[in-house]
Amino acid sequence: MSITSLDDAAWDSPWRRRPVGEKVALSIGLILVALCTPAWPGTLFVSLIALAAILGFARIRPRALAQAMAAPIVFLILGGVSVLVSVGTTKDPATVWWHGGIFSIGPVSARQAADLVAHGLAGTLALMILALTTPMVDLLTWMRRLHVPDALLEIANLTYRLIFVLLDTVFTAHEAQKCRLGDAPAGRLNGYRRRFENTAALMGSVGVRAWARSNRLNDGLVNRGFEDALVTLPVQRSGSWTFKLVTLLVIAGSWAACWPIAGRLWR
Amino acid sequence: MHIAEGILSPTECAVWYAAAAPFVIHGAREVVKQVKDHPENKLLLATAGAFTFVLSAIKLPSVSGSSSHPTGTGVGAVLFKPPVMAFLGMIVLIFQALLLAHGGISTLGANTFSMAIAGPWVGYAFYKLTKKAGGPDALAIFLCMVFADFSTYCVTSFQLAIAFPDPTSGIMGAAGKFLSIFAVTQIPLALAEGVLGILLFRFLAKV
Amino acid sequence: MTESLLTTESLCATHPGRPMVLSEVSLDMRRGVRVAILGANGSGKTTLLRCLSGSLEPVSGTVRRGGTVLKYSRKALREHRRSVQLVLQDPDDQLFSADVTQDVSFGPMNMGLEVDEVRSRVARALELLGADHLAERATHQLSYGERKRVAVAGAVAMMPDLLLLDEPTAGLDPAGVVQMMAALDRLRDAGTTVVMATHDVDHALAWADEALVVVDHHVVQGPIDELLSDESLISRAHLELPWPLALANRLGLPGRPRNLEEVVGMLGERPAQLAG
Amino acid sequence: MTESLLTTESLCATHPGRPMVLSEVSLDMRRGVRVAILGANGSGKTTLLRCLSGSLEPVSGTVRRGGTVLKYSRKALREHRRSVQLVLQDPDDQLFSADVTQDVSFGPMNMGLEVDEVRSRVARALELLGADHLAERATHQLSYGERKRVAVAGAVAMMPDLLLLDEPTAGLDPAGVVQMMAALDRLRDAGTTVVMATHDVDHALAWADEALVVVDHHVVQGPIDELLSDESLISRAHLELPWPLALANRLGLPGRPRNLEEVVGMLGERPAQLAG
Repeated sequence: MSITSLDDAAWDSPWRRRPVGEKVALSIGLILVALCTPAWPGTLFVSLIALAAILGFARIRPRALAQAMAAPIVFLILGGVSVLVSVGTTKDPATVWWHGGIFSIGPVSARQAADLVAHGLAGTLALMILALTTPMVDLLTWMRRLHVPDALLEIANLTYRLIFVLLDTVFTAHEAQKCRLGDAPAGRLNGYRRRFENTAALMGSVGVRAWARSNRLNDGLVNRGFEDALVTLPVQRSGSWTFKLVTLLVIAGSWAACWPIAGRLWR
Repeated sequence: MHIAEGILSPTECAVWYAAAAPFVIHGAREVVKQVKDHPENKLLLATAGAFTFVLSAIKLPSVSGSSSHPTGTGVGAVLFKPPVMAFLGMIVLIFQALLLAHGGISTLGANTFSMAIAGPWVGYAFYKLTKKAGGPDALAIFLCMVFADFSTYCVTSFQLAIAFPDPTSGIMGAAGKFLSIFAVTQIPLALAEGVLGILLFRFLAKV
Repeated sequence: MTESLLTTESLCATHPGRPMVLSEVSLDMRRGVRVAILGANGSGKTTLLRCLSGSLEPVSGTVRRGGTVLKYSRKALREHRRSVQLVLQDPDDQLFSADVTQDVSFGPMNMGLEVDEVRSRVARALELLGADHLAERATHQLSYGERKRVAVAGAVAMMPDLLLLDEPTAGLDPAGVVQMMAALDRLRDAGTTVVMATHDVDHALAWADEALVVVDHHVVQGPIDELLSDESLISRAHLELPWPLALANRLGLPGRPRNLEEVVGMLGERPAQLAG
Repeated sequence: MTESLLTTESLCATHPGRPMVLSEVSLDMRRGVRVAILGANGSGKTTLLRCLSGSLEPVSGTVRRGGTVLKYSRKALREHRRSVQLVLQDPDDQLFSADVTQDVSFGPMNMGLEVDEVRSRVARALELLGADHLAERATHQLSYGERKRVAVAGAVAMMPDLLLLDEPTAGLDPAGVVQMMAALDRLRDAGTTVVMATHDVDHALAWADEALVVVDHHVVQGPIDELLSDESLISRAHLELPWPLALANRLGLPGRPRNLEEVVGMLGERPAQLAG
């Protein structure tokens, strides 16, 4: 996955023009459902709704979603496996399905593992509704309403802008190093020692340039009239009552629907 | 290594948010104070945040071929002090969650606690202790980076263990499992970052 | 003679800890007169622009805007920047927001204008720069040429009388240069006086009315075709003759053509002499 | 026909998550032939250079060096980079070390050469680039033009057969361009084949033997004066005619002058026709 593919999707998303608040409500609401309801069937409902919202309504390319989900899925599998396999001497081998040495797999550990994977998958999918449709800058501008101090939001906004400037620097400088065999120097263990030095030189030079750039950007902004605040236009987006209503119904409905199937509303 | 969205229970999410909150608020206050007197610090702090984020795009050299990326909280702790790192670290974690699907929002409290609070404080403590004991700078930096990484990884493992205690050996058994399964990537990472820290500071001293 | 917007008298300037960059510079920028500041890299073009924009305080001498001497208090500088805007060479040194509209809105918002007024200024500035289609885009997705035009739009949105541009065409490809020059023409029609620092003598000759050549810490001001024909000045300034003037020199043409059209016109008129 | 150093066949290339940048590109770079890669910003010049240098793996098609197909294993790339070197546009992306000598030695040191050999290569590379007087300087004290030449020296010290330069003259003032072009001539005399990507058609025409024009994701290869006279190709590629060719076109001269001298020569010869 390219490091900017989620961001690219967010900027090009057809939902970009929706009010940020609506998207936050849907995404966070579904995360709450995924967290609070029993794994069966709550997380299934959330996953399906999130998939429908992302791929169906927000028309995000399936590829972008697949790329976004790859890393969390690896984490969930690793986590799931470590939960599934229990360690220690079992008191009663009859209660486990399989055991070998100090390892065993039983109904409790299996349920835990399934919970972990199901909650994780549903939660991440729900979060992706926001991540794939809302550029960071929109979210941060919206957060002014939450009375987060402006200075903090300005720092976050500058961070966001600078991430892309620095990423460009890192990729280009790394490529330049590779051209001169920086990643494959001669020597023992594929030039392990020099590779370390080269990586440190890369990080160091990017760091030094980042620092110089922050000074230049500060000068540039002072020149534009920056004294103590970086005020910009508020985001103006017209909301939709239908969207708000559907969000409410979907969240309440999926939560309530757990009752007849699982017999409870809490996990 | 961040805990993915959704896998901690609501109670745990709330507890870790509550645990992280005082540190983050303290850090945020510190930041607001710093930029009030010196608006140019906004750019500097943003650059530090962006740099920490971008570091995770640099692949560390490794013998095994597994890919690992530096966390950089140790450097940040030395340069900006742990309180500021608590705030910057949380910003970076939000960005990682939304731009890389790495971590999450409900687990933000837990991840902030491990990466932006425990890591920098422990690393910084090792840095200060080594300096106080008259140890060389290189050793102080090395220990700071190694233990910033290492403590983050230990705290995360315990957070997962509390959430998913082992049916037979309990929380400690589960912690052992998580510690060992992630050790493959995390211990070499911590050591690599320590070495890198020395080389980095040596590089910066020359420039 | 049209109204003076900005003048300097015996300006000496440098950066902290450096030898003097500019010495005894006196110049005059008048409304509607297109000025090209020409000089080699490192000659002091950018230092001069910084003095004019107020971001660098001269060691001695004065900058006057419309007759009043520029002071360096916060308030006076704020006033100065409303009418004199500087755009730096590297757009990444001044674009701070990831959102184009937000970035361009900074200047007008900072001036304390109403939100509606800001919106209309942003739209107008982007339109003048031929960048209205970029309003909703991410800064980091733009090409270098697009970022350059957005950076200029950020200054234009403040509606300055005088716009100072540092190397506006550097790094642009031919199409990018054409777009930038067209935008500068629209700005001129809209009443903004544009001054640019550049080492691209061909474009400068085709565009500007006057030149300020920065040479040996001093500045020579005059009509651009005259200064750029002065071979000794050009060589001292480490520049080169623009090709139309170099060709005219070599062929012994008496005029000072500024571009392809004028060269063609002259050669068409004077073929007999060439036969010699 | 001289020996082929690098060829591509039906090369298609792009960056992750982007539409195709280059499609079905077949080209041939021969020893001693100066090639200019021409195209607008964003047309894919840099992508092409990245494929040729091995740092970007094409989606399909092949790159061949001296007849053998380039593989993307670490070992094969190491071999490739010993004979093909790429220098990127911004020298700051290339320079990692505090001082010039140390930086230029980066490549030879990574090659695992003896210290004495490294020393002599560094000295030789700096000399070829006309930068021997900079050997002891700190990289951050250099001017932009000096940094650009030191960056090229870093690649030259690896003694490649083929040197790929991305926009070597961009951002340089006239004096800097003259120094860079003189250095490229010395490199050619020393047996290095140089290829440069540029959008500066005037300099390209004066310097190169062949052109590769990147247009609509494809590449057209041919003699540079021929391709740059092709108005339809130039307009599709969003470039502009170099002034000597534009002038010759307008005056109806039959030849293809490459620089001021040739234009003067032609006009001197053919004054009669102009009279009509």
